Amino acid sequence: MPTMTIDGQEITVDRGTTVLQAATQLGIDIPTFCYHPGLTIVANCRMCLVDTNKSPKPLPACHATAMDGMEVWTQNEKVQKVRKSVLEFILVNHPVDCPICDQAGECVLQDHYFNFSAQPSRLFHRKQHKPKAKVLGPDIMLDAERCILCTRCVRFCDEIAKTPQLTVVNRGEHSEITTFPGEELDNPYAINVVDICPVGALTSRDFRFQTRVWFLQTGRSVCPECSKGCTIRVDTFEGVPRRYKPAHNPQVNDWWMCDTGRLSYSDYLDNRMEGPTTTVDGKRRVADTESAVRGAVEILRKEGAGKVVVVVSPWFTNEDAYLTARLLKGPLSGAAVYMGGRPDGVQDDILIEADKNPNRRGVAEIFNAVGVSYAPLSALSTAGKTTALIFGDNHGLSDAQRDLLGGLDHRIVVGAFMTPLWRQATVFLPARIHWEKDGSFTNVDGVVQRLERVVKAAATAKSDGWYSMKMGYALGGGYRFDTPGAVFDALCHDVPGFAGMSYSRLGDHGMVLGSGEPPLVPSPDVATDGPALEAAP
Amino acid sequence: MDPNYAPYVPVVIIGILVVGLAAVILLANRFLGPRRTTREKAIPYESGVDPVSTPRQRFSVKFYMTAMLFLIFDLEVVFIYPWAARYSEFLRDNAFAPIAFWGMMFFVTILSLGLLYEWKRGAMDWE
Amino acid sequence: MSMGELILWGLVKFVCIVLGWVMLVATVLTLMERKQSAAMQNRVGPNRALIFGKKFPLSAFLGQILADALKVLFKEDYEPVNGNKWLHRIAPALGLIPAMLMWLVIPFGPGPPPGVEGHHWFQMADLNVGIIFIFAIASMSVYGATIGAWASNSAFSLLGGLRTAAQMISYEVTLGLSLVGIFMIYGSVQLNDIIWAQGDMAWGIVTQPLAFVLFMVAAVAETKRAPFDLPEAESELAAGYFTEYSSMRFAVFSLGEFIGIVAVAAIAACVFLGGWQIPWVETPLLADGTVDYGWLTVAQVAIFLVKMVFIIWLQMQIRWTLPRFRYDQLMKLGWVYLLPLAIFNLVITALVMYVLR
Amino acid sequence: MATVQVERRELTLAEKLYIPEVVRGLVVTTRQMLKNAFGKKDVATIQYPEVKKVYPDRFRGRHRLTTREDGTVRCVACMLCSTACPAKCIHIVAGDRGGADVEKYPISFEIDLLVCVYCGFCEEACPCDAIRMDSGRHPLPSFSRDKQRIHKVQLLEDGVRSIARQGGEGT
Amino acid sequence: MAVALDPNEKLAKQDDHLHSEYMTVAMGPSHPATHGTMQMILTLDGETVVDADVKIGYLHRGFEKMAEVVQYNQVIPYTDRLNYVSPLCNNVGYSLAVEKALGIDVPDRCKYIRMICCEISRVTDHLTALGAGALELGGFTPFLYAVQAREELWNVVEELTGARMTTSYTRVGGLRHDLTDTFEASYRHAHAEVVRLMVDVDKLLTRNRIFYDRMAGVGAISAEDAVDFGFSGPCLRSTGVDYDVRVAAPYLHYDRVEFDVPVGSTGDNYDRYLCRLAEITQSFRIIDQCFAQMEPGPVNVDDWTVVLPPKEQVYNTIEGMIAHFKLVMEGVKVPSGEVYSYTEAGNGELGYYIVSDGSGRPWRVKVRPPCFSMMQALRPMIVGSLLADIVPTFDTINMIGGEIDR
Amino acid sequence: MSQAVIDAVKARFPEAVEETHAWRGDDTLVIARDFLVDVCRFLKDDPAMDFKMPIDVCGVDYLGHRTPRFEVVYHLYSVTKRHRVRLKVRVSEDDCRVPTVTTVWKGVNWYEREAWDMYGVVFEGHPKLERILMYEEFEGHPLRKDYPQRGYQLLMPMPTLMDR
Repeated sequence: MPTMTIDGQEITVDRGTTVLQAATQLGIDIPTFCYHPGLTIVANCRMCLVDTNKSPKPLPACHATAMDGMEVWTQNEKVQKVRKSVLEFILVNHPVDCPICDQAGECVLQDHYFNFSAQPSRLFHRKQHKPKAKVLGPDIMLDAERCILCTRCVRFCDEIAKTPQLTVVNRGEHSEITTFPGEELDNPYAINVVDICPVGALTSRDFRFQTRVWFLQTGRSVCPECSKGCTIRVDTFEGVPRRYKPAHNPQVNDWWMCDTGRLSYSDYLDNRMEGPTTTVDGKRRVADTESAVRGAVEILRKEGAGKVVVVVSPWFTNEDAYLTARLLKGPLSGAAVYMGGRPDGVQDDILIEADKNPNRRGVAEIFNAVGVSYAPLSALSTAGKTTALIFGDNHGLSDAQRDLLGGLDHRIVVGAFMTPLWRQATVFLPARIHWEKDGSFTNVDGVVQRLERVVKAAATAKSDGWYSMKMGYALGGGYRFDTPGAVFDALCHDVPGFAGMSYSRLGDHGMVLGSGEPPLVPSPDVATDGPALEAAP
Repeated sequence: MDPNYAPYVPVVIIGILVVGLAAVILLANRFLGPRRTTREKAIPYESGVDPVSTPRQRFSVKFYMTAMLFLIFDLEVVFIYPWAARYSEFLRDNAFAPIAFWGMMFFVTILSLGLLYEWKRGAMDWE
Repeated sequence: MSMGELILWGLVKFVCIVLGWVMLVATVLTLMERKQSAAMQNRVGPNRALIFGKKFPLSAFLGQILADALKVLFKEDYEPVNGNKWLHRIAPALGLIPAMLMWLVIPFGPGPPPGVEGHHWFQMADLNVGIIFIFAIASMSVYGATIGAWASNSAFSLLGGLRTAAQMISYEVTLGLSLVGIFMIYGSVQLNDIIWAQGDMAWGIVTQPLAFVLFMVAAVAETKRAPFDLPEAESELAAGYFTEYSSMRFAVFSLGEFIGIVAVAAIAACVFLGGWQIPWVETPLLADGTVDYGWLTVAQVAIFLVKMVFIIWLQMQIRWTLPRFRYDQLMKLGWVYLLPLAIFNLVITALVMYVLR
Repeated sequence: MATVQVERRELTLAEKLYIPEVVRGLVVTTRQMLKNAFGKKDVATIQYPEVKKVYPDRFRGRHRLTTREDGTVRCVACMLCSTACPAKCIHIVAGDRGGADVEKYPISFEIDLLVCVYCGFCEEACPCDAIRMDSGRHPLPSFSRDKQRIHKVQLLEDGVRSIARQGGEGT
Repeated sequence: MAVALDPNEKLAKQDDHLHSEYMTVAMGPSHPATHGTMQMILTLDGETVVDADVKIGYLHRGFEKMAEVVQYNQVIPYTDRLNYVSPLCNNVGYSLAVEKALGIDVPDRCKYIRMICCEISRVTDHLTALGAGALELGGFTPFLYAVQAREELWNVVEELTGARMTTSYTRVGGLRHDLTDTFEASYRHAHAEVVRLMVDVDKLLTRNRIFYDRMAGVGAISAEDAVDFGFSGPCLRSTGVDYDVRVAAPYLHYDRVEFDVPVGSTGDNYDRYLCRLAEITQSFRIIDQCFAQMEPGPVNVDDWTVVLPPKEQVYNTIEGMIAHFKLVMEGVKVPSGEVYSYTEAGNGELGYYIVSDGSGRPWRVKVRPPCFSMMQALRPMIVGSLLADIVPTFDTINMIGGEIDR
Repeated sequence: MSQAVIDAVKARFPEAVEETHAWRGDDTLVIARDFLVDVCRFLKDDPAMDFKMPIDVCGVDYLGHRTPRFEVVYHLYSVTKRHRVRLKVRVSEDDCRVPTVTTVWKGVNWYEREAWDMYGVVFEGHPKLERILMYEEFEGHPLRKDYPQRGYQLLMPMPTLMDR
């Protein structure tokens, strides 16, 4: 257990801890380029050089291990001079590219230069030219001039994606990153190299020139593309999501996410249906939310719960699932419930799961706890039923199933997109999608994570749970919540697996089902009277 | 026609014509100009806000004081005109000249005393 | 003259004098004031209404006058709500009519000399009350402003109307008294006689210099022009009594005002500057004692015009040079300084004449 | 550095009599009038549409975009101008030109002149000498708001070729 | 000071049966006299003001709220619109405040240029106030002469900054430009014009009895009251208190120039008029000395974390480009803390209270507009006087809607 | 420069001063609310202090940065001594009250109204605590950090005096 001093602060660390890690524990920032906590250490950028009493020359903090009695200075004149020199060297051949570089604004090189040097150039000479705008793979572009040769990308492919596709060729100032001959950077995790590239050498072709990063509004969310539920940031510009970025979550995905998930955001941008419709006298009419819900309720009341088929979705947030479970346990008890969702797909042993639905585990947990039994959608039967209440629109319905549903008298569809279901709907209630609602998902490993409302939905679109709540109230099993937080509190109260959770406790990394301490104060009883508030959960 | 009144005939004629002229000008505008009355146009100007009070009320008594002063002095002045117009004739009559002069001096002195009195009483100070 | 002739000449003089002369001068004045003030203030003034194109810059004068007239004619004429509609409508006329009637007795050319019977061709009505008629008519013009102010139902208008009434009646006393010396010296109240007499003796401005100053001050106050423009003091009362007036009604008000200015200038020219008299030039008389209307008459009318324009110019120049008085200062000036001075002038004139008789 | 009492004299008798001071004022205004009417003009008015004020070089007028030697728009859609703009009146959509030296260019470049405050921050923030406000043209009125949203085409209309060196090459 | 009589007391003085009704009139917000939008709800007894309720806020545009969401430098265009008659004073005052928080000092040349800017602005401010004062009293001609003089100076300002009113000239840590080569010549020309025109204005107004009577003894305030109300600038100095920030707490290089502080004695409108007139001369003195003392040199601090690098460096070196990008993207980072920095603007002490949280955007910017203090004294100053006296008093206080309402 | 002021206040009101600093030369005293009026009176009347001129009063909202949430900041100046001081009073959101100092200086009247208008700090005893920059019907306090930057509210029609 060596004890050392960094900038005058004493700290005792485990043997083998690097100086950089020790400094991080003390809250001291040391600038780095090549160091990445998820990758091996190579210490080739020299940015993290610090002055120590153990060596006349400054040592790379990322690589130097802590020694007993070691004294480290991260701010002294020597270190500052070294940093300036390192930056000067790095910038010698760096092109004057910030205006066209997508990285500007989140560029580590910009930050470090500005914070640690900010001095004019002393060198006037011709810069070394290398390939620009070189296509490395289906999703990646390389600008070799901007590269500072930290080799994070090379190490990522070797160590994380396990597909060695990148390497450094040539020597000295002619060095550049490239793919192995005949190879493309096309592994399923390739775009992660863009994230870890400290400069703008590797850029995503998808995000290329879309917007400038400093205009982006960001919010935490969960990738819905498979049941792994990678923690992500949704970056929006002018109210439209422009990219996903993985967020660090040691419980789920560390720093990474797969390309499929990352690029999936664009699937949700088009074909949105945000207006409720009803059918009056056999004709489809645009309606307002209030009357559309009323129409749905009238159908359900007229037909009675026994004649209703309900299709629920593993795309529910936990809150939606809870509210729907309350509906199905209450006013609609007796309805036949089927669980839909997207069919299984590919999987690997890194992050990608076969189940392509984000919250199957959570919905199952909640339905079981509330006492709603359901069958898989493949067992759909409409015998003796007149009405279908379908939540969600990506269920992968077969033609036969669609015909079955089409044969019913009424179809109440809660969906977000222009799908065949929308065309069939007697009553269509527009739903919000994952980045438009507050809530939580439970991933395949039982990690419950928060979704933040990143994008403001059209005023007419409400979450699935809100419709369940409104219908339940209208059908006489009244319950109401004002906020998703209140729903989650009630859910945590009612569902044993969620016990002890709350939005604030979920934090950045989420909690695993069953890991929560029981709440000190029981959550308040759910109000069962009074009108449901307009405030949509 | 009585020659004394003859000069007044043009007065009447022109008076009528002038009134007619004024009427024509004002009426012409009535037919030529647009009429798009809105509430905002119709309310009296009061610095861009709706009027905060009505002007139909008793206004300050000080204005009446001025009016009374005027009444008094204007009448006095009217008395002076005939005298002034004939003054040079009066002066030619040596016997009547002192009466004409001192008589008016007396009148003017009283007038001045009245003015002085008003002044001292503060009828001319606004405060 | 027979009744028919009287009516005929009345019509002719109305057309020539009122329409062709008074209205024209007043209209030209609106532009002249703008041009003159512009020149004083290092501006250019209106020069955009070039009806004959850029080659004739002077056509801007004609164009501007036409444009102004057409503009006011075609503008909306609105009436304030809750105001007294009919009073609001007739008030501008009440302002215009007296101003025009003042011209009845103003001679702008030679007429028959005193004591000689004859028709005065350059005067609309040769009344024996002479200038007293002007005073009588002029004091009526206060009604236009006051009634208009009252009918507007606006606080600012009302204040403006009150100020108008107080100011006009206050200065009327001085106005009347200031000319008494003139009457005494020239022995008449008829302008024609006074002008003839000035040709014999000396001009009014020589014999009555103080009266000239008093008259000018009081007359400017009567016409409500700066520095006596309190009734329409734009910084306090927006536009005073005609705040609520628009289009032609507003124009009629200001037309009346401008005619008033011209009338004041004409009176001052008659009374103090010898009217149509040309210095050192005798007016030749015919055998019957009437004037020989020849080329000299044209010159005399012209010189009258010049004198009048000079007084108008002076009024304008003063109006654009001085700041304005405050209400109490105005009242004080009128009652405490001007009125005693007018009385003083009367007394001195009487005394001097008495001593020198 | 001293504190001095302003000179404040009571009015003299002559000044109290109004007339001399009025005459003094009249002399000033009459002199000015005669000067403007007949002599050397002292008129400050500029007859606008015929005579145009000569704006100084630094005058911040309507924006314009500069071009490169080959005539292409110099802007690379870095959006620093819209970042620096306190009024947020610049809207740029970037695109890939492909192949060229500088592969990024503005597909659309739009300035809402009604929102613009003419502070010149865009010009100052531009790292490419691409947007300038030295057109010497002041913004003109229009009858619709849409016309005040000017686009790349209008911005390039009076665009000049920028000869500023860029990229540190050739030094 | 002019008494603030209780209206009821005033009423009680009159004979009961002769009393007239008070008239209530709204003067403003859209009234010829209220240059700058504000409202006085007046209670009038004939021509006498019995009570006045002064209301401001008609020009409130949320300056302080806006300043909290933009970067430090981006506040500068907003400051143009505070006292829109002397925008350069506001620019300088704001930049000085941020520089105080940053703890940096600008180069000498920058200081002299800023002083020249401030003084030119002060003159334009005073010219406007004087001219508008004449206008309010019906003297349109002196107003236009004063405005013509002001335009001459604005031509100079335009040559220097590129705009007449929305100058946005200073930057945190320096200036947008150095002086132009022809600047001094242009200024000399403008100066001569201003002096020539002001002679005429002086002839038309100062000794004219009508003007004198309207100004002298009207709107007077005692020195004690003026201080208690927080007066500053010419309005305070007209009462005899010689508080001038340029002397009391010299900023820039005001300690290196010689100038006098004109003070009045009675604190009435005429004194305020005379003080402004005298200050114009003093401002020209200061400018002359600045030209004499100024030496060539940089106008910006030599620190790329505060001011943008020169364009040559931005275009051609990656170092300059990065610094430029970082500054434009994130703004000047000001260490967290709070400063109150104050300068002598045209109207008096213009203060900026800036609270920083260490980011590139201010946490709080509070402007202390000089005429805010003066305006709260307007009611006691006009109550008891005549309706027409409001106008010159209101003018010599020189309320500027932009800075009072922010 | 005027450390003397801080010392004098500390000596005179030892329990009133919560905190002091002089960052960038601005001497600052954080005063307990209950002592505010007394301290102000002392600062104005004491001949060695002589802070006769109130410069500025304003509120600051430190939402998310510190508690209590609000600060009311007073800037004072002495014309004779030529020194300045800044007083600060911290108030929480729940108990957002400060005693008025209009009784000490006339000139703080509008500044206190503005601070109330912008931050909702109640100045107890103020003679006329009305909105000053915003219109009377405005809801909320615009300079609070939780008031949105583009918080649109319907502009109410001006009521006339006749209606009142």
